[in-house]
Amino acid sequence: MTTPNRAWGNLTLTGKVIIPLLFLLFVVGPILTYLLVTVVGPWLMDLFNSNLAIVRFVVAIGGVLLFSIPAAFIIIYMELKVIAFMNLRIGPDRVGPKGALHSLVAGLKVLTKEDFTPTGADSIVFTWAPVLVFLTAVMTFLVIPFGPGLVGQDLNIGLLYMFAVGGMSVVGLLLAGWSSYNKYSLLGGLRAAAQVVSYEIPLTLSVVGLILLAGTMSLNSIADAQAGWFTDWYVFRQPLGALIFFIAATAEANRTPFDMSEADSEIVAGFATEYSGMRFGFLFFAEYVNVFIISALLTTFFFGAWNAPIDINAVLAAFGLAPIAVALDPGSLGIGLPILIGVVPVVLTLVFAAPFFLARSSTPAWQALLLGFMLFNLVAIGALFLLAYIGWPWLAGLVWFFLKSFAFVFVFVWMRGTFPRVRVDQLMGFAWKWLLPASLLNLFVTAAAIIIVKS
Amino acid sequence: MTPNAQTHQHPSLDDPRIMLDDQIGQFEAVPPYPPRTEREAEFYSLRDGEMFVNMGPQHPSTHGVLRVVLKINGEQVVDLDPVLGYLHRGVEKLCENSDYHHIISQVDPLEYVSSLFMEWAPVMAFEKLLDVEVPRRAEYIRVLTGELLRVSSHVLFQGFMALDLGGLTPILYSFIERDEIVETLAAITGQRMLFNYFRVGGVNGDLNHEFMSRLGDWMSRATKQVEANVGLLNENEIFVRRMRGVGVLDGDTALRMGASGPNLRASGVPFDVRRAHPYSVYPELEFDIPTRGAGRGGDSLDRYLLRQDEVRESLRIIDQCLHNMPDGPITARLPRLLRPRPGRAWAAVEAPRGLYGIYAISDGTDQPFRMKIHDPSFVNLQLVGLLMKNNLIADTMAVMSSLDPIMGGIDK
Amino acid sequence: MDRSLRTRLEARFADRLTGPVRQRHDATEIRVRPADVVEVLRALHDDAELEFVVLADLCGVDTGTHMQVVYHLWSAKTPDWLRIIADGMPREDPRCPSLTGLWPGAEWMERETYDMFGIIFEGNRDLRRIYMPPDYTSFPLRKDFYLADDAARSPGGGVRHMEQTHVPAQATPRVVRRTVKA
Amino acid sequence: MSFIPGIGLVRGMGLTLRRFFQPKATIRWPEEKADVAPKFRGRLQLLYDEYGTLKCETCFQCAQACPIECIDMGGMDTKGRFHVHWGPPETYGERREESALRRSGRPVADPAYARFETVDLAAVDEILEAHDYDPRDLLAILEETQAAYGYLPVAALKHISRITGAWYATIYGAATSYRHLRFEPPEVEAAAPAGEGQRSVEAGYRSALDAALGYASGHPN
Repeated sequence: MTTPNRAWGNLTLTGKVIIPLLFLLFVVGPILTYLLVTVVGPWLMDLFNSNLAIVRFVVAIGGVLLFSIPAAFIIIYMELKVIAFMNLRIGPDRVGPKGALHSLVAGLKVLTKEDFTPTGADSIVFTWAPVLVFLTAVMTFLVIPFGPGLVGQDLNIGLLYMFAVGGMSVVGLLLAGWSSYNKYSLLGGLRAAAQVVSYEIPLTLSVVGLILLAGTMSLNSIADAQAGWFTDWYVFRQPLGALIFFIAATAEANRTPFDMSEADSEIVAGFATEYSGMRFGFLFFAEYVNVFIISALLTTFFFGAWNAPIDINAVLAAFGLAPIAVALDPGSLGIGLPILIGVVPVVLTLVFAAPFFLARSSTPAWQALLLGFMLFNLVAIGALFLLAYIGWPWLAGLVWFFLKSFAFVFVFVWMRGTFPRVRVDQLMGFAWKWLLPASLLNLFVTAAAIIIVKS
Repeated sequence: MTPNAQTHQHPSLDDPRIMLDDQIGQFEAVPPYPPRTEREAEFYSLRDGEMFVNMGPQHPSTHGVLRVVLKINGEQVVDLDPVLGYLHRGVEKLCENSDYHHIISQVDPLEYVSSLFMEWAPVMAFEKLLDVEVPRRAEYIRVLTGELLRVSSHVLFQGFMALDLGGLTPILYSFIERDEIVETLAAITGQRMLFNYFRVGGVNGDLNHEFMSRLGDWMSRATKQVEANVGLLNENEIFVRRMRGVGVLDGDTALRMGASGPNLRASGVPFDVRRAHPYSVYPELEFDIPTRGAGRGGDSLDRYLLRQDEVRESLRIIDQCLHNMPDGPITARLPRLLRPRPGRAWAAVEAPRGLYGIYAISDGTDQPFRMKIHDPSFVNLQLVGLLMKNNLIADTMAVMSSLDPIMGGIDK
Repeated sequence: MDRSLRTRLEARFADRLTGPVRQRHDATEIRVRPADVVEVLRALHDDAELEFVVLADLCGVDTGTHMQVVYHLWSAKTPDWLRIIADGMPREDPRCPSLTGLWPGAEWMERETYDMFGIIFEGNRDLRRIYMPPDYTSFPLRKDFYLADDAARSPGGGVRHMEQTHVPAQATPRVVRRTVKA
Repeated sequence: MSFIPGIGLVRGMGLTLRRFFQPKATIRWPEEKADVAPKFRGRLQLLYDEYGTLKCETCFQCAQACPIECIDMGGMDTKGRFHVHWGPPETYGERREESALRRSGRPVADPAYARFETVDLAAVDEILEAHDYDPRDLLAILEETQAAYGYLPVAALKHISRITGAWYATIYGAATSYRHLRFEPPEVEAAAPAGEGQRSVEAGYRSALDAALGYASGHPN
């Protein structure tokens, strides 16, 4: 029995884990880092620099995948909570504050459930169909401009790409419905196919007028074209197009009142009837990612994308003020910076605490100070945010984009809380008899107007 | 192990090889025995392009454990075959083996959303067997609580109707209304769902302060609240378009099919037991029998709207009951063990779903010799075979829930 | 009690009635032979003076010695319920003509009566069991169907098993389960 | 429905938006408990008195009133014998197995039912008729019944209860309080090894009580 052996034996379990980790950290880590920096690093950087487009694409894909899950979680929570409130219920309130972690826990639950393949199902297709549905939903994120410069790939045919990829999801739904070996699933898949194919046409035609106006199919350029006041948004130039797009997109995403393919009171859960576990989770996530996508598209096409509704610089100019331009460089303050950091919180805390202390003599000093500190934090966060908003246009764009998108998500959830669903023949009749002529009319009027204005 | 090796193990259930074609066929709706009747043989033979779909017994919208085998061609329902019995408890046999007081609790869960009516008809039948005069105050209390429950039942129907058509919200509003009514009733009956309140010769408890205050509270805003809630549906184009012209039933057919209640009145036949064969104190009360769809036949929307008219009439009746409520005893004087002399009695009341009747035969003992329960939902459900044919699958929901079946009563 | 209904019924169906017209409370009761049921009910339905258009109920009764089928009708012309009892069917082979030609809605009520009593309604084209499973062989509401704890009432000794030994001829078609391939 | 298409939809959405801001109806169980009506009678609970003993007197009324016969009464009678007099002594599991057997179509010979085997009730009917079905002659009826059968069969007691209208509890109470009435045939009672244990326990208690009270030997009776 050697000394190291005995020492090892005396260690607790935690020690036995930590000691090798320390070894890795202090011995292997530096060596690897050195090798990475000296040998692999330059080679890697060369590779990245020479293939910048691919790297950008991969990063965008990764970001999009990472973003889609929390977006779906937020929308699921929002749906539960908003519909509950409209039903005069409270909704989820057990996990997290006000039940905010409910959808996260539900996601974990879906992960841990048994992944069941029914007897008679075509197991390969059955397994891959949800993946296809989810991927088509996520891939659409790639061309959505979240803010100035915040776009995965600025394709010049972004709009076409969007509809092409979005239309592919129907293949996934059809496969899911067919492979389940269930009649409800089959009916659901067929309904989804009929519905999505029918509504694809008015959906695409409704934005052709917009393309004529903008003269481009790049989503980024469409967003840029709507800069300025909110009157510049395309919804005011294409109101009919916006309405058609809204309705057709609702049907495209299988949302109430057009959720025929998963009409629970008729065909149980449609194409998702036989799914369980994470495969169901994929279908479920894809549905909510689709909700976000149609909201984002509505925002991008018709509601000014990431542009603020008010052109603040124009307002300032009207009052004879210079446009705000913040070029704050903390380094220029020199020794003032640490002093500022040290002094400002204390002074502001005291300033905010003073009214509480003075207004009511019964308030203890520590309570007043606590309140003051909290107020100071609020103000400081607000000020920092304001600085960032003014200083970084991409952040401002992101904020506006998400505000508008989630407003539309709210509208979709609101509709789900209010409407019953339409019948399948009424749904198809509506698409072919009303939406298609209306979108053609919209296209015609837009083209005529452009010719009249140009000539 | 070679493929030909003899193994004496049972094949694992996960083994995909045990899936034979024959076993796949077991998932079909076709029963595993030869047809018993002409009609069954006709139904279970498929033509080209048709297939069976089992709707139920576990299905989100069959109002309980009803199984309907649909024969569909694409989205169109060609024919259908309702299969009952999943909730059969043998209530009639139980009643034959319980004494007259026990029966009240036996029949209570038949129509579990309007259980007071389920007690009313047996109690009336036994009163006829015993030749008992029920005190007027008891009769007024019966009418008052009954009409309250009718409102709750109809309001709940509207919610379920919307739920079956995909609307999530109205059902919750309905349940809030129902909850208030049921809490009000719980103040005098003690229970919220199966009240077990009527007794042979009277009722179990007198009106109390809590009941009256809750009822006054509710009545003061009932009309407004109910109207506001149905506003979500009545004016909704999607809802109206799905209901109009679906499942048209003309009055003569409805009578021939034995339908009763709102389903019959929505076809233009003003048959309401409260007026057609008055019982209790209904002759003294003023109310109308609303009808719709006379001449053209009633569709699902008529059946839906008629129940709203009935809610208004019920509110009128409740109001009159509160104004005319006489003083006096609430039960007749009766021995604890009832032993009517041999005889037969038939009593029928107008339950929210239609004519609910009891045919009781006494043989002189403390238990009825035979007690037949005639449940309105059972007869009304027959109409689905008539109304759903050649409609879309989506319309089956609009039709079935407009008939408002309650499986507890259908399966007895 | 509607005395005029009694005289009208006696005048109209004098030769069909097998017993006196009885009246108690708000019900008038007549008894007919099972063979005459359809004829009598059709007359009651079609006669302009009677017009019993509502079939309120159809039920079976096992009196212990024979079977009955009881119909309750309603008419706007009289304040009484009308009860028609088709009496005197043998318990071994109870048969009664079906009413589905007159009231198609009687179909399920007849199915229920058949299911519970084994009364065969001739002419009902869908006379299957409605509540009990298809391979069930006895009729639960018959008086010779014993309940488990019914020892004190049963005339014979001990507890009987619930399925009865006697089944009327052709009452239940034999159910053959399809065998699964081994 | 108005003439402007879609106005109903918009008004419906207005209603749901208004509801969105209204107070909610949910009761957060278990933090908040809903009010229970004062007349609520859904609770089934045996009550205890202030000394911690059960208030139940085994009066059989609940068992007799139970519509689905789920209440069984078991207990010691005044003669120290274990009797179950309403419902067979069984657990739910046994009941299920036994009924499954019964449904299988085979006749079941269950010893639990031995006590409840039916007897020819003609004798009881005669006795009852002689007494004009009057429950006030209960003792005479019981004595004559015992004379007719040699003991008091349960089926006979139930029949007496059913015909005269007297509570089963009354009849059972009367039958147990008189020493000359018995529930088993005399030969069974004489043999009864089951009763021995009970009696010896009782005898032990009695002798201890006698010793405490200062009696010399045995009970005065």
